Amino acid sequence: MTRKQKRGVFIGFIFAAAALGVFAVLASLNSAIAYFYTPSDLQKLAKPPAGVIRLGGLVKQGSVAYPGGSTTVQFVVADKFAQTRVTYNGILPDLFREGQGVVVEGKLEPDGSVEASQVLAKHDEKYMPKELADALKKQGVWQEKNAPHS
Amino acid sequence: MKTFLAIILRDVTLGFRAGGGATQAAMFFALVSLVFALAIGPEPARLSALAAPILWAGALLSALVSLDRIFQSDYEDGTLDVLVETADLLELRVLAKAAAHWLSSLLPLIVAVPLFALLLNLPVEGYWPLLASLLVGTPALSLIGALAAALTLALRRASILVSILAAPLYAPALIFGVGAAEAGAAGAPSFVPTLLLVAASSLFALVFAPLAGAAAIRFNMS
Amino acid sequence: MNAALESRPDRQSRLAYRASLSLRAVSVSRAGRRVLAGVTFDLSPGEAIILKGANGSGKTTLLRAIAGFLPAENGAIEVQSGESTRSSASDRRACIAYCGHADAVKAPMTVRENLSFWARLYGAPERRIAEALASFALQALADTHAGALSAGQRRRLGLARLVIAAKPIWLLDEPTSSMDAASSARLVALIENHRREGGAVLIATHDRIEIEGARNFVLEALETA
Amino acid sequence: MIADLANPERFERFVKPFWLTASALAVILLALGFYFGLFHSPADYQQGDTVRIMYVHVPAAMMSMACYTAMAVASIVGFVWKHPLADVAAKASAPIGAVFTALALVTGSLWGKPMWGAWWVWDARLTSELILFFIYIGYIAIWEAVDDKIRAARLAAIVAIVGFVNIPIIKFSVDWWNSLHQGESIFRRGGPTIDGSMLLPLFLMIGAYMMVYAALLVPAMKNELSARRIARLERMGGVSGVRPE
Repeated sequence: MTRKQKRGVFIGFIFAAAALGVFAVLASLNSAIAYFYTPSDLQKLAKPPAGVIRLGGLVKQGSVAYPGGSTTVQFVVADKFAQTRVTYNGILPDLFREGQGVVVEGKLEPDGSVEASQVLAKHDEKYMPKELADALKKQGVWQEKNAPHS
Repeated sequence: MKTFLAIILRDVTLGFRAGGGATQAAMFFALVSLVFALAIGPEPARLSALAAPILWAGALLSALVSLDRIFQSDYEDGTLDVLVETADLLELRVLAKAAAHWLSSLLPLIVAVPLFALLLNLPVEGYWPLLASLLVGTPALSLIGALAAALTLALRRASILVSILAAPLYAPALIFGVGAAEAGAAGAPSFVPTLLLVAASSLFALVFAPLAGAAAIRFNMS
Repeated sequence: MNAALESRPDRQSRLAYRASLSLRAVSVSRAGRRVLAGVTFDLSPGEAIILKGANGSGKTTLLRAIAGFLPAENGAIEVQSGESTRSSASDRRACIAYCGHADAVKAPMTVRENLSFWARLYGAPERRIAEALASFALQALADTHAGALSAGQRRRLGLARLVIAAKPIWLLDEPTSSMDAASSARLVALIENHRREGGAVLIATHDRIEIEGARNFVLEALETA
Repeated sequence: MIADLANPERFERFVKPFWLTASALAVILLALGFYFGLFHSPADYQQGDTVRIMYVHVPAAMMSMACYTAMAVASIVGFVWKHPLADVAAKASAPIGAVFTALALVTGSLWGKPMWGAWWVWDARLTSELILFFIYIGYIAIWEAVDDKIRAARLAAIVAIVGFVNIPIIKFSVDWWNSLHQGESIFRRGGPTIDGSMLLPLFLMIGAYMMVYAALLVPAMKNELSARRIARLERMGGVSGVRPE
């Protein structure tokens, strides 16, 4: 092969590799590679993962409870199709509240609930003065759109 | 193609001869795994959860410590002059050197992975996903490493700089590699897509490492 | 060209083609400082030039610039072979064999393994390995690890690459360093043979080297600053 | 004309008006930005006063990527056209960009603790921004390690160009992966999701950071140009020519 032919083949090879790489990225983006599992993901797992997992979803309205008045808090993390119970003993972040997105880190118990070692609140990209939010709520045009950004 | 194979063959041969360092990379890998296991303690559940990340990190560190071998000795003894002089495409020479590094430093270590996985108590379901992610992802380590080595080949005591340059670019292969190994072990549906991202890391490295590495060598030879 | 080479059995015609080198007002900089300026000379087939000059005068820089490892800032470095003029670094290399300070010898490999690796790189036929061994009397050492060679023997092995490369223009940087008289004589004989075949040689050296009809050049500081 | 600017004095004379303007604007915008950000903007309906960290954090994160982009573009110019001014601009951008990156990471961390409940999480946005910081370090390190400044410029340019792949990853990480970090809130389809009263201090601070970059870049470039000239003068050795003996 002359040098020119070699260069041609090499450039073709480079483009093929790049195209394959882009294809691999696009193919993988179709299915979410998450920082966390959603409750439905957990249900779909063939085998419960060992060790620490992350679970993301919304804190179900009315599910937060402090059994025995202790610092231990129980709540339910839900997505559209499934929900998971979470137990946590520790300090909750400021943004934690019902209806808010959270990411919970902890161990999956045999009964399907999660024993959390850390609770992270997910903030959405909405920034609004408190007064405005209150006013909107009063006028009834407020919409709960705090679902985690997907 | 014949010269391409000749370079790989020579480098692999040199790697396995006395003082070649291929065995050193494997021993370093064993050492890293052992140190992690000792530090984490004997509790089987903790070890088995961390087995895949430890082995991936071990592979990455073994790659890092063996990088300065890729071009340094050829530069010092003048072989690189000959390699450049006879090259129709310097990019292919870089590719050959990276391939040789993978074959002599990383492949033996991947072969040894099942043994260390056993010592670290990796669950049986985790073996194939871990091996698959290592096979698909470690070429990125050699390719990016060859680029970092090419950038620093004219510097004495460059081994730390090589690591500083290579390590940030290793992040995707490591993150997705461990992710794929763990997803596979858990039987999660994200196994294949994550493995595709590992493959993408290697493929993109295959695109830019030879080009950038050849440019770096040209500048370093002048 | 390679085919033509293979078809000729006689050892005399190792060289498949001739080439001449010409430098026109070449200047070269390293690390932002101009090292060489206005270098002009020709090297025709059959010729030899011995280049002298103090340490740091730029002998190695000039040789590496001609070999295409570092770019000429100004001027033209051209290799003329047959009808074609080669001015780019990569085109020039097809006609040039460069032996630098370092021998390019791998210590863990035997002498023969070193030679056969080069033969692969240069696309040279197997028989040239034997020729290379013979030209520097290395036959007895063929299966010795290069790491066990003395400095002079290593140098000989390094220069045996010239026989393998079979390029018309040789650029030799301090070829006789750490060589004994007999080895130097062998090198001179090799150079003479190369010139008879139509090859050209440019040698940068401090040592005395007796080459018949060689032109002597000196690299020295220019007056103008 | 452009080549002449590689001379430090001429460079200084030429850019002085720009530098003075940028410095003055930086001071004014920073003062205004802090005033509005701290005293004259509302607390967020969810984050309360912690939202004010955004006015330091978001511009720092933007500039960490903008500096890198400037550095990569200058590197390409220096690589292709071999112009010393481009090399110097790329080199001078790196430490500024690294500081912006560190600032973004630190302020993000300060915000993350009360809001998310963690100083640091390994999600895609945070990880890729941290990698950006290490790429800056690598870039600076190779400049430090190579003595020959021309060669250093070419090698560092390779690092900068290869490392640029990280920039789109940072930018789109929140869209591609389920990250803990919130999504894009300014440059998004359908307009910003930030209330106007908060956008004003944010934009003031973004402008201020840009001016800070310009104001720091110019003296850094001038220093580098002078250092190069001194190095060149020190190295003034003989120029050799060839003559027949």
